[in-house]
Amino acid sequence: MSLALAVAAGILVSGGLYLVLQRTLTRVVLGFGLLSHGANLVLLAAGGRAGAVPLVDGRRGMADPLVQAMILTAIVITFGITAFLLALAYRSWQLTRDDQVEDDREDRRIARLATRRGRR
Amino acid sequence: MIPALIAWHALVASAAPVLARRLGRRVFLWCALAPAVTLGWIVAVAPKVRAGDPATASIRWVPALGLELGFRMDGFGLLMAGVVAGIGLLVFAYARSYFAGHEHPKLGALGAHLVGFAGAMFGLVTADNVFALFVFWELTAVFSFLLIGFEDTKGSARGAAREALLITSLGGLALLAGLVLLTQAAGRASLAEILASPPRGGTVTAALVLVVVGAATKSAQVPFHSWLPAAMEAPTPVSAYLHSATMVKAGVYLVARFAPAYGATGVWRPLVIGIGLATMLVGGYRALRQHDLKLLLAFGTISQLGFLFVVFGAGTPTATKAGTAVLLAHALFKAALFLVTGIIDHQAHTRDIRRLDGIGRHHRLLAATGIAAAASMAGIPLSFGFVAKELALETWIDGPFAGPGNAAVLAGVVVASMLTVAYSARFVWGAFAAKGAFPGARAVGADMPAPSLAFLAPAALPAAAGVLFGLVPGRIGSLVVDAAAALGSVAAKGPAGAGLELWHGFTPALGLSALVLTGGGVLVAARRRVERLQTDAPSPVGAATGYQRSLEWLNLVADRTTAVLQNGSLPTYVAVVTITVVVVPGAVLVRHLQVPDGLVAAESWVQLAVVGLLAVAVGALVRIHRRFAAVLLVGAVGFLVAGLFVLQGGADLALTLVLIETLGIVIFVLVLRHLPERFRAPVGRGVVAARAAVAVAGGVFVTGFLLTAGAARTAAPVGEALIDQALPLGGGRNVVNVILTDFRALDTLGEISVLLVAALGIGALVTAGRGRSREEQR
Amino acid sequence: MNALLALPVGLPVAGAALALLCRRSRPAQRAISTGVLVAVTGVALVLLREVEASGPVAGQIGGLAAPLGITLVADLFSALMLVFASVTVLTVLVYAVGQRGTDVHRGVFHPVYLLLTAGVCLAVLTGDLFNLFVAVEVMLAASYVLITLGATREQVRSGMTYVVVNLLASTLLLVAIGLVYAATGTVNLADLSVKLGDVPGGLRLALALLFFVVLGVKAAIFPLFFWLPDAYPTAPTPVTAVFAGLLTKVGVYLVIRVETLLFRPAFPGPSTLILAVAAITMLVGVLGAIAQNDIKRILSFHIVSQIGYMVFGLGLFSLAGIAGAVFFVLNQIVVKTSLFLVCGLVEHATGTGSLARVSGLARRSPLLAALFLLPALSLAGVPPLGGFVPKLALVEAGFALDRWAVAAAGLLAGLLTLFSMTKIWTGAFWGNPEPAAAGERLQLPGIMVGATAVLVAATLAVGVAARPLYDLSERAAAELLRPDGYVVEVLGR
Amino acid sequence: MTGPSRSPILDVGSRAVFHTVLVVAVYLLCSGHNAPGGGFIAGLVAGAAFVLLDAANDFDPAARRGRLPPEVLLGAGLAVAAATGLTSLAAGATFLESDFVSLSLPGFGTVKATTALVFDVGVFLLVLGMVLAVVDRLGEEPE
Repeated sequence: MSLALAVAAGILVSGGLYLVLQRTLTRVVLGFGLLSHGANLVLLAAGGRAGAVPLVDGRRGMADPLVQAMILTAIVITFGITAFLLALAYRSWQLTRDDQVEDDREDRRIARLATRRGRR
Repeated sequence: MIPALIAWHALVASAAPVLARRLGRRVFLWCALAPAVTLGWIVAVAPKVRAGDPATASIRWVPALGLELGFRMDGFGLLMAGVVAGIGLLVFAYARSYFAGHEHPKLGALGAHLVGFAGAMFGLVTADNVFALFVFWELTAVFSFLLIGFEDTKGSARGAAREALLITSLGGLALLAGLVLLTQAAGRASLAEILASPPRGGTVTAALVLVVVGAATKSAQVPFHSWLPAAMEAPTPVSAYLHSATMVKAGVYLVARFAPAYGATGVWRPLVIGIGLATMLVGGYRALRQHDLKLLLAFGTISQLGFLFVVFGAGTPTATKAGTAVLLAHALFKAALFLVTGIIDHQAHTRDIRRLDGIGRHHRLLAATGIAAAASMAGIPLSFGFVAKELALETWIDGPFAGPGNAAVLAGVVVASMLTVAYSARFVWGAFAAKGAFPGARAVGADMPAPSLAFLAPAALPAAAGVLFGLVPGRIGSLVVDAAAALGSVAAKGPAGAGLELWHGFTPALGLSALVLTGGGVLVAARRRVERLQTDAPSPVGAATGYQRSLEWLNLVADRTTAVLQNGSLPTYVAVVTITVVVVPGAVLVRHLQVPDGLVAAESWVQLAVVGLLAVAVGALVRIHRRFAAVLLVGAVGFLVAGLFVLQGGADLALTLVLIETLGIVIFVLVLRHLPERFRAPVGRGVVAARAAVAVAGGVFVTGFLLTAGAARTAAPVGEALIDQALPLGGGRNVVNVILTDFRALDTLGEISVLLVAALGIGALVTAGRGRSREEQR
Repeated sequence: MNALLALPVGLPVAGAALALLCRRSRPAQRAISTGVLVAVTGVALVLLREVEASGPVAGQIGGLAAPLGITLVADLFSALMLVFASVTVLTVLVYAVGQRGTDVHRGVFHPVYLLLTAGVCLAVLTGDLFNLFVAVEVMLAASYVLITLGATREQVRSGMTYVVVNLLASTLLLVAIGLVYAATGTVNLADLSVKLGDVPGGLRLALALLFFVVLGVKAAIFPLFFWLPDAYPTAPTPVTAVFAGLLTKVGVYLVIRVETLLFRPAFPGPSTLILAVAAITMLVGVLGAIAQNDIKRILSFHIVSQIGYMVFGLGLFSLAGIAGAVFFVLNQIVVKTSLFLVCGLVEHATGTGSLARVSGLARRSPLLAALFLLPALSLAGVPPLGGFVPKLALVEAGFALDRWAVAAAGLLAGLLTLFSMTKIWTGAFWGNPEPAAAGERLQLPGIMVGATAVLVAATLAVGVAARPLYDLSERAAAELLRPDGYVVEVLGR
Repeated sequence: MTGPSRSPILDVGSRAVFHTVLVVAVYLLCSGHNAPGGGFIAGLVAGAAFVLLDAANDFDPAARRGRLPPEVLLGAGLAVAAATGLTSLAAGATFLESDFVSLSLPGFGTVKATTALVFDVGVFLLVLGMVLAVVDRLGEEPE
C-alpha cells in the first residue's frame, strides 16, 4: 500500500467534510465531490500496489481490476445523486432565491416551546 | 367452551353497531345475549366445578414464548365469572331504559364496547396462562378507555379516559414484567401450576412487587386511585359494571390468587395490606366530602377495594373466605347503588345531593332499594355485607400477624369501617331525605317522574339478593366456601371451611361490629361538624394533581429532549454523524493501529507530487468564497484524482472520471449562473474551528483505519482471480469492462437505475417552476 | 432457482423501463406496476416456501462461481422480508392509484416506485457487500425523487437534509467497504464471513462498529435518526407510508445481516453498547413523538422509537433476542405502513393532519377510527394485536439475560407510545367535529379505504397467526446466529 | 424553427464536431470489451456531442424538435439492459450471464460477438439520455 495514497484519501475526506458541514448547498455539493474522491481512493488503496492497466495481453503484474470496477460504479452513482442535489439547489433558488439550507421549522417551533415552558 | 364463549362475545359485539342502526336502544337486549349465554353455561357447569373439577380449555398461540390461550375455571373463577355475567345481564337490561329519551349516535358502539368488555373480563377471570391473563387484562383497559370516553365531545371525559388508560397501563407494564420474571423463575406459564409450587428467591420477590403494583393500579389503590373518580364521566351503567362490580376487582382477583401462595413471603403482607389500609382510609375520608352521588360511590369503591386488599392480602384460610364473601357482597350492593344513582340522575337530571330533596318520600321502591344496598355496604346486621364483614373482622382477631402489627391493622379496619358507615348514611340521606335544597340550589324531588319497573328491577334485584343472602347465608355461603377453597387456602374444611352465618354468637367480632356501627353513627350525627372539619383541613397533594403534574413533567421532558436532539439544523446533523462515525469505531481502533507490511511512502515521485498538488487544491477550496472558482478547483481536484488513477493502473477509471468531471462542471455552471456569485459571509471563528476539527478528525480516522485494515490482508484478493477469468468466461480483454458488463453486471444495472432515477428527479425539479412542462403542452 | 432470486430484482427494473416508455398512458403504467408487483409478491411467496423447506438458497449472477461474481442469497430472514416488503409495496401502490393525483406526476411516479422496489428487493437478497451498497443507493435515489416529487418549498428544504445526510452515510459506507476489502480482499458476504474470522480482533470490532454506525444512519438509530422526522412528513402520504414501513426496516435488516453474518465473533455475548443505543433510541424516539402536534410527525418519531426495539433484539445476540427482532421488523412493516395510510385518509378527507385542526373524526367515520385504533394499539404493544408478541419476546429475551434496564426501557417506551397514540386518538378522533362538517359522513375513496383495510387486517393476522410467524422468525434467527448453512450454500464448502 | 444560430462559425463547427464525436463514441462502445472504453464512457462522449450542439443553439428547445425525448432514451436503455438479463434467464442461464460467439469475418479476422455488448448498448443509451435530460433542462432559461 502507498502511504501517499492513504494520506490523499484522508485529505480529501477532511476537505470534503469541512465543506459538507456548511449551510450553503453549493459548498455541500462540492464537499461531496471531495468526499467521494476520498472514498474512491480508499478503495483504490485497498486494491494494493500500483500495476499495469488490466488488459489481458499476457503481461503480469496488473492492478486489481475489481476495485477499479467498484470505483467506476461508485463514481457514476455519486455523480447521479450529486446532480440531483444540484437540481435541489436550483429549485431552492427558484423558491427562495438562495441555496442556503434552512432549519426545520417544526423543530425550531418545538425548541422555542421547550425554552418557554422551561422558563415558566 | 370458554374460548367459544369469548368468541361469542366478539360476535355479539361486532354485530351491535350494525344492529343499533335498526334497533336503537333495544340493541342492548341483543347485547344481553352475550352474558346470558355465559350465565347459562356457568350454571350448567357449576356443580362439576364446585366439586373440584375445573373447566379447562386451551388454544396454542406462541408456545415458544409461553404464550397460550389457556383457561382453567375453578370455583373462584366460577364465582367471578358469575358476577361478571350476572351483573352484565342486569346492566344491559338497565341500559335499555337508561338511554330512553335520547337516541345517542354512539349507542351501538357503547353496546359493542360493553359486550367486548364483558368478554375480556370473562377471559380474565378464567385465564390460567399468565400471558393470556395479561392479554385480557389489557383488553379490559382498552374497553374501559373507550367506554369512559363515550361522551367524547366533553374534554373532561376525554381526559378521564386517557388517565384511566395510562395509569392502568403503567400497572399493566409492571404486571407484565412481573409475570415474565415469575414464569422464568418457575419455568412454566400456568398460573395454577406456578401457585401450586411457588418459586422463591430474590427475582421472585421483585416479580411479586411488580405484580402488586399492577394489581394496585387496576384496583385503584393509593397512590394510583385518581383515575377511578375521574372515570365517573362514563355513563352510569358503565360505572356500575366496570368501575365498581367487575374490572376494578381484577387487581383484587390477582391478590386473592397470589396471597395463599405468597402471603407468608417477607414483602407480601406489609406491601399489600399497607396499600390496602391506606386506600381504605383515603377512600372513606374522601367519600364523606362528596356532593355528587356518583363520586361518593366512587370513593366508596376505592375504600372497599382497599378493604379487599387488606382482607385477601393476609392469605390465611379465614381471610380468603372472608375476602370472597366481601367481594361478592360488594359487587351486589355497589352495582345496585350505582344503578339507583343512575335512575335518579336520569329522572331528576341531577345527582347532586344539594339539590335532591325528598325523593324517598315519593319513590318508596327506589328508596327501599337504595337503603337496602347501602345497609349492606355499611354492614348493618341482617345484610349480606354484615355477614361478610364479621368474617373479615374475625380474620384479624385471629391474626396472621403477631402483636402490635395485628392490632394496628385491626384498628385501621375499624376506623375505615366507621367511615364506611358514615358515607353509606350520607348516601341515603343525600339521595332520599327530605332535607330541603342547599342555599342557592334549585330543589328536585317531588316532581321527579317515577322510573318504570323495567328500569328499577335491575337495581332492585341485587339489592334484594344482598338482603336475602344476609338473612339466609347458607346457600350462598357454600358457594363462597367452594370459591375460597379453590384458591387453595382451605386445606381443612374445618372451622374455616364452615359456611357463612348470620349469628355467630357473642364473639369479639360482634363487639367490633357494634363499635363500628356506634362510631359510624357518631360520625353521622356530627356530620355538620365533620364536614366543616374536612373543608378546613389542609388538603394534601391529591393523586389527581400528581397525575397532572406527571403529565406536565413528561411533556416538558419530551419537548426539551427533542429540542436538543432534533434541532433541525443540517450542519449539526452532519457533525453528529461524523463524530459518531469517528468516535465509536475510533475508540476501538486507536488501541489496535497498525501499518501494512508492504507500505511504501509513495509509488513514485509523480504520485507524491500529485498528492501534494491535491493537498494544495483542497486547502484552497475550503477557503474560497467565489462559486465559479470553487467549481473550477473541484474540477482540478477531480483531474488530479484521475491522475492518481492513471498512476495506479486505472485507464477506464481515469477516462470516466475526466468525462464525469467535465460534465459535472457543465451542470454546475448551468445551475450556478443563477446563484449569487459569492457564498454568504463566513460564520464565527469558533464555528469554523469546530468544523475544521471535525473534518480533520474524519480524515485522520480514514487514513489510520485504512492503514490498519491494509495490515490485516493475508489472502490474495478476489480481483486477481478475475483477471484469469476475463477472457475465457467473459470473452473480453478489458477486465474492468468485462466485470462491469458481465461478472458484476448487476452492479451496473443498479448504477444505471440510479442514473435514470436521478435524471427523472432532476427533470421533475427543474421543470416544476415552469408550470406545465413544455413536453406536456405539445 | 436462480430465477426465483433474480426476478424480484429483474422484473421491477424491466417494469420501470416499460413504465417510462409508456409514460403518456396512465392506465398502461398502472397495469405495468400492478402486474410487476403482483408477480414479485408471487415469486416472494414461492421463494419463502422454497427456503422454508430446504434452507438457504443461493444463485450466481453472470455465471461466475462465488466468491468471484455477485451472489444472490435467500435465507429465511431475507425471504420473510421479501414477502412483507412486496405485499406492502403492492398495497401502497393500489392506495396511491386510488388517491387521485399521486401517481400522475409526469409519468415519473411509476418508474421510480418500481425501481425503489427493485432496490429494496436487491438489498434484501444480495450476498455481496458492494452490490449491497448499489442496492441501497438505488433504493435511496428513488426515495430522494419520491420525497421531493411535489417540489414544494418544504419538500425541497427537508429533501436537502434527507439527501445530504444519507449521501454522507452512503459515502461512509463506501469507505467502510473499501476498508473491508483492504483487510480481506473480498466483498462476497459468505466469503467475508469466513475471512473476517482471520482478521485481528481489534480491527474486526472496529469494522463491526463502523458498519453498525454507518448502517445505523440508514436505520435511524440514536443519535443518527434526526433526518427522518424532518423528511418523512413532508412527502405525499403513500410515499411516506412505504418509506416508514420499509426503508428504515431495510436499514435494520442490513444492520442485523452484517453484524451477524460478518462480525458475529466480535460479539460473543450481549453488547452493552448496542443495548444502550437501543434503549436510548426507544425512549428518545417516543419522547420526540410526544412533543409533536401533527399526526404524521408523531408517527415519524415513532418509527425511530420502534427501531430501538429491533436493535435491542440484535444487541442481545441470543436466539430469543434476534427472533424477537425479526418478528418485530416484520410486524412493524405492516403496522407502520397501515398507520400512515390511515393518516393519509385523514389528510385526504380533511386537508390536514394537524391535531389542532382535526377533531371528531370517529363520529364522522367510525370505520376510519377503527382502522386507526387497531394498528395504533398494536404499535403500542397492546395484546392480543401483532405488536404484543414481538414485544413480549424481546422483554422475555432481555430478562433471560438479566438485561433488566433495557427491557424496562422497552416496557416504558410502550407506555409512552400508548400515551402519544391516545393523543392522536383523543385529539383527532374524539371531540366535536368541526362545525362546518358536523354530522356529515366523511367521503373516502373506496380503493384507498380498501387498501388500508387490507393492511390493517394483516396487522390483525400477524397477531392471531403469531405462532407460524414466530416459529419462522426463530428459525431465521437460528440461521443468522449460525450462518454455516448460508456460507456452505454460497461457497459450496 | 431550426433557429438561426447566434454564430454561423460555431454552428458549422459544432455540427462538424458533433458527427466526429459521435463516431468516436460508437467506436468506444464497440471496442470497450477489449480496450478502454465501454457503454458508459461512450454514452458520456455522445452526450457531450449533443450538449455541444445544444449549447451552440443556446439550449433552445425548438432546435431539438424531432429528436427523441430523453425519457425514451432512458427507458429504452434500461429496457435493453434489463432485457439482456431476463433473456439469459429465459435461455436457461443465470441472470445477466453473457454468452459470446466467435465469428470469422473476411477482412476482419475473428471477431467475438458477445451479449455483453447488447447490455453495454443499453448502458450507452441510458447515459446518453441522462446527459440530455439533465443538461438540456438545466440549460433552458428559466421563466
